[in-house]
Amino acid sequence: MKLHEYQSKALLRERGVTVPDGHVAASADEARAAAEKLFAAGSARVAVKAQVHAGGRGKGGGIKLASTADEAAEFAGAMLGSQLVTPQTGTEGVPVNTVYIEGGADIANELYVALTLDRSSRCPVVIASAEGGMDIEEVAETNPDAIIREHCAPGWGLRPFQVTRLAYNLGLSGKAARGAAATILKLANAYRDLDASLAEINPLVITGDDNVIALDAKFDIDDNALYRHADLAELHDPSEEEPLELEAAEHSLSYVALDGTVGCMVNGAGLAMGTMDEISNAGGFPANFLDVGGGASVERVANAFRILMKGERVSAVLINIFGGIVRCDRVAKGVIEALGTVEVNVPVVVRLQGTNAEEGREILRQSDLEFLVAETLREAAEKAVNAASGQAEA
Amino acid sequence: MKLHEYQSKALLRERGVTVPDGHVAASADEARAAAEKLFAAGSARVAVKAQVHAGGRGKGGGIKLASTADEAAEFAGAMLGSQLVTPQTGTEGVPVNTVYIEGGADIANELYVALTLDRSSRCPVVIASAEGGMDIEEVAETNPDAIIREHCAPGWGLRPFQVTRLAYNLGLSGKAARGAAATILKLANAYRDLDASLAEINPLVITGDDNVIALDAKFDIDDNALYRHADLAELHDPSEEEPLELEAAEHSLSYVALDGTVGCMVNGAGLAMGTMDEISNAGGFPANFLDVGGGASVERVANAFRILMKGERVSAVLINIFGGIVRCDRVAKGVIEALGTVEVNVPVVVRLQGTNAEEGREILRQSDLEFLVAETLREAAEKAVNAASGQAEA
Amino acid sequence: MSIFVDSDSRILVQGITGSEGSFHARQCIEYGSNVVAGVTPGKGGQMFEDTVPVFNTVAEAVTATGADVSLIFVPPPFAADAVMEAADAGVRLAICITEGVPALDMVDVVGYCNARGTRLIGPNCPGVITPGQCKVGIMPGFVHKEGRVGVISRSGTLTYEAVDQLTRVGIGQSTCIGIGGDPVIGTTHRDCLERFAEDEGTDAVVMIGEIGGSGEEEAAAYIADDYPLPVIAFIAGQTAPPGKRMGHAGAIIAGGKGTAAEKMKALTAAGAHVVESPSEIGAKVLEVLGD
Amino acid sequence: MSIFVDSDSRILVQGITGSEGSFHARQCIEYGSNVVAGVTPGKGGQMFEDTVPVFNTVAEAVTATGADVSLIFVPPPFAADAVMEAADAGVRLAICITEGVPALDMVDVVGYCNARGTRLIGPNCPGVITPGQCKVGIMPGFVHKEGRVGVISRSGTLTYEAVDQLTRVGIGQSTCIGIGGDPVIGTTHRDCLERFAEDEGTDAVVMIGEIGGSGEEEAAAYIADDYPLPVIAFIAGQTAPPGKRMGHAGAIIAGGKGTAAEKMKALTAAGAHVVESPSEIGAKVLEVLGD
Repeated sequence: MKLHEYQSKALLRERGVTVPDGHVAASADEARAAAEKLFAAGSARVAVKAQVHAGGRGKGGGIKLASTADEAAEFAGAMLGSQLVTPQTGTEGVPVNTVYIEGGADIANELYVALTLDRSSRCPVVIASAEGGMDIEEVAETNPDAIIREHCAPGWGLRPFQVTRLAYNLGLSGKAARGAAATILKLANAYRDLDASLAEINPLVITGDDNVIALDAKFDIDDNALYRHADLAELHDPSEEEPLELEAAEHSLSYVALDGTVGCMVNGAGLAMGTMDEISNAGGFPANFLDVGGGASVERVANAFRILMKGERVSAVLINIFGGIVRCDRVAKGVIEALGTVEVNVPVVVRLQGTNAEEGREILRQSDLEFLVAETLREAAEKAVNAASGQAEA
Repeated sequence: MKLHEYQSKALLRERGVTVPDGHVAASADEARAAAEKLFAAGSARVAVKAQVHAGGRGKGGGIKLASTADEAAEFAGAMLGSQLVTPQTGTEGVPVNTVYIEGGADIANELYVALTLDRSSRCPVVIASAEGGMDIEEVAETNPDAIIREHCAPGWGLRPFQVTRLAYNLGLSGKAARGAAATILKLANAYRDLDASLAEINPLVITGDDNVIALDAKFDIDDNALYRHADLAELHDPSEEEPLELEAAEHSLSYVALDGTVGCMVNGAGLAMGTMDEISNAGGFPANFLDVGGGASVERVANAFRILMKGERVSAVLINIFGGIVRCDRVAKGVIEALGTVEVNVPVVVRLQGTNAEEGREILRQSDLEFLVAETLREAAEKAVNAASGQAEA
Repeated sequence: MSIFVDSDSRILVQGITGSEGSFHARQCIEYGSNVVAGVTPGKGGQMFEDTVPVFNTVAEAVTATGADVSLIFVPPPFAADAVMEAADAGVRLAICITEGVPALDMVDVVGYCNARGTRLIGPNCPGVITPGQCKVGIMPGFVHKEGRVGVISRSGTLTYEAVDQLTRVGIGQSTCIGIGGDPVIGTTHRDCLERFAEDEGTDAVVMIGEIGGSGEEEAAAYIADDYPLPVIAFIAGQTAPPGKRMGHAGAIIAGGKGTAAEKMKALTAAGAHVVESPSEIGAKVLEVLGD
Repeated sequence: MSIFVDSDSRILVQGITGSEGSFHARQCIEYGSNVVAGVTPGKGGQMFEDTVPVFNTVAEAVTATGADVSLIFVPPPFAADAVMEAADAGVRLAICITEGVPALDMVDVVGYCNARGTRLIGPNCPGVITPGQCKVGIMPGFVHKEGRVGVISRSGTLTYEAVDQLTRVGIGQSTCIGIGGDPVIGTTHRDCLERFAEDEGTDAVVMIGEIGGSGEEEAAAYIADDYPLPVIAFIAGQTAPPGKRMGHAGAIIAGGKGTAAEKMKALTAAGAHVVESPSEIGAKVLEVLGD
């Protein structure tokens, strides 16, 4: 679950990290009032920052510097309600519902610092570079040696000497080194305590008088850990997410919308990806990823169908179930029952394999509903792709 | 640094451990008022408990059960201002300045549980036994198999499964097992967070309705860690300590009062113990342990002398300095200078060894002050013991 | 021959009295696995299915029954602790089926298991089966067949699909391991490849990867260094979009890294037989073994 | 021959610019020890005594100079972190002189060092000296003499006393180790005995213990099992009262355990030559070696 900049900064501020003063605004008037407060408190300029989960906001026009409160209000008014397109969003962009109005900082030096999970060494890692403000992926491409890492060993976590070492390796010294080390340790503790999968400060600013300020911040929280962070779960802003994905999540279904025409429903994430790949191999395009889970109960299948069919481009559906512990005959009955409750106006290809597959297929063949029944995954994919293109032509 | 029962319980209560209601009283009237409150809140009886650092209070008459507030006041009045003698104090006992008036508990089962440092495995260990209320040393003697241990591995600490295992191994089940496990985990966290060297609940009571209550509690805090626990340092109650040991500690000297007649001042703890042993081997009795430290500066030597001479039975003094990095000639000058500021009316034997020892001895011999100068430790001990017995006879 | 488990494995089921645990413990017993003990705190002293003693703690169970493999069905908030308990009690192999364990819990668990010499498989995995000998997991036993091809996979049903293909073309399996779909797992593709290389009963390895992480690339680097067995590989998620989690917590192309294309390229360069379609796994193995 | 340090040891001093660190670094250099680097965060780039480069981090110092032994003079609040930094940077041996480190800090440090294969000596110790080759500590070098008797001790000046006695009777030392007076230490009497047993340059071991803990009893159990060298032992604190800390944080008879009498009994039973007086150490070694 992604947090907005203003939410992330509030979490950092609670933990003693210095962040600029700032206020959230949902309208141009609120933005003006916020800017006035900041100007009154001595800011020379204020930043108007679109609060969206996507990165690359600066490049997309989602961050503007204003010299007057009116100008801030103007920028905010233009951003709010618009769709912001950045290098990290699709061409449709993402909606801007909130802006953050923030005081400026006296920037002498910009660093990048983040905590993330190093899957390969199976522990969290601090990634830092002296090239603050830049995308770390970009630095990794162009100047990989500029990236400095410190691992958080299981059981031991990040030790003070490591953040000190990191600060010196970033080329800092004196007060700036001590400040950066302390900030990184706080970031690492926040990462751990909040069960984050990403905790990023970019840029981490060293000011002219060697203070250390988090000028941008981003947290991504491990969804699997939200059960123990009720306060964080409340920060969830679903406005940038696919409505269908949200609806699927409410039914504990794993659904991802794609651009193609063949809707698919599969039990198991790996097999679901494999089914998408097979549709592609057959010359078609999957309309979605959908894992209906191991049990594939009537209710789940029905919910899955409902969501699936809301995909605008869906011209055919492929149901691929590998019956393991669950018997295919039961799944077949479930599919028939589920289809009774959902309007399906496109061809449905069903492929059942595994336990009692033949019995399951027979049940489908003998039902009132029209199914295209397939035996192998390849056959199923081909039938579905053909059906979809036939449908599209019709 | 030892904490009183009421202080320890307050620390546990803050951490979610259930302890009986109780109030501190420094007078019989306060005790009566406290008891009245507890009776009004439904207690059938109240305990009047002397707040001293020594264990074995029950056996020494330091814990009394009262059925009325007047009785509580009477018990408190008798305890307060008295010297409490327990199996763990000397024959003089320790002063009772405070009593703790506490409500009763419905005891179904009493357990022993403590966190301490296992020096051998070099990590903290939970020690528990189903024989609550008994001294753990006694259990260790009579029924060592009844003692259950769980180690807190470095980096990992005590894991939840370990406290669950402990609870079942103590013969508990259901709600009592869960409650005891949770309490022990809180105790272990307190031990760690407070830098304790001992954290003990004895007895840990299981009530008739399977609640878990800490009926007595004791913390001993690592003196070396007090620098990071200013709040705990304020809980220090020096009233039971030797005044001379306190005075020594203020001067960063390590001093322990003993029963003998030969005062000694040595640089280094090991050599100081060895010197005491050598005095004993020579037929005498050391009056104290005193480590004047590595540097043995004039000021430290002077302070050490002042404290040493306050020992009532001191009939001779043995100064044993092994000059390592510090030169003995400088130490000799220091001793002479220090003795100029302290009145010393008993024979002083000085043994200098190591760097420039001969020069040091010469300086002592040529000074106006009377020293008995010795070369070896044995010679020094014999001279000091002789001098002390001569002095005692004189 | 086999790796990890065989007919001598003495299996303990943590969470045996729960609904999932009891169902699958029964299935494992039916398959012929030697389930010697169960653990559920507070249920110690009961018998499961009249034959398997239940204990309050893993240590007790291990002492009483000599269990050396633990199969873990414990809800996510308690799963990490359960694995640590198994490791502390000295089981050789812990197989954690649980899905949805927080990633940072698993960081600790993997470190803890490594420090104690316990191998962890999973979490979020179907478990391990040595066909004909021992099933320690939730896979359907009947699709498997005794034989000489090892199978390693991050997923469940896709593995069953692959195994089913093998069995249908007459190729049996030595051991099949579901290593799990989470970002932090105890045993990697590479770990399994190492073990298969030492197993005299394995002639080839099917390796099923998916998008996310770099486990397949690490396996490829290992294979490239004179790996003694042929490896047939498929990577799921060739059509997956970047930045989206595809069901498995670990299946995500993040920062442009972890794509199927990269993994397929690395494996091909390492000499593995990479198939583009999941339908071709069985046929490719047949072809490779026929060579 | 020697254990732990010799003329090849490349020594790094953590806290080299502090008052204690600089004083003793100078003394070590004067003794002839090969001090190759110093570390003080923020002082990187300076030179100590015009000859020893100072670095901001231990890792940098190790990379630049190949230092393999670290001598640590860092105040108690930072000492644990400093030892961990040394271990993480891969030094073989860390010697922590600092007195007053919280015991629970040392629990972590010892675990951390063990996990990384770094030997820790101390804390609260005088360090290690191999006479004639290398002094890594705060002991007065001149009382020592090259030779073939190993010395292990929990204390500082009492060790110098014992060594002085040996030197005066003409007996030199192979290596003398102050293991430290704290309750949690990195290297125990037993550890040192093991190393001396493997050292061809050591003919006998002097072991100086004191009240508190059970390190001497554990050493006795080890000696009892056919220890190849004669051991001459003294235990300080025969006259110490129970329940009182005798200077050293670890020197306390707690719960009736850790008395000198018990330790002397265990060592005698194990075949060690136990002397009752600290004055007899030199004479006893002479007697034993003369046998």
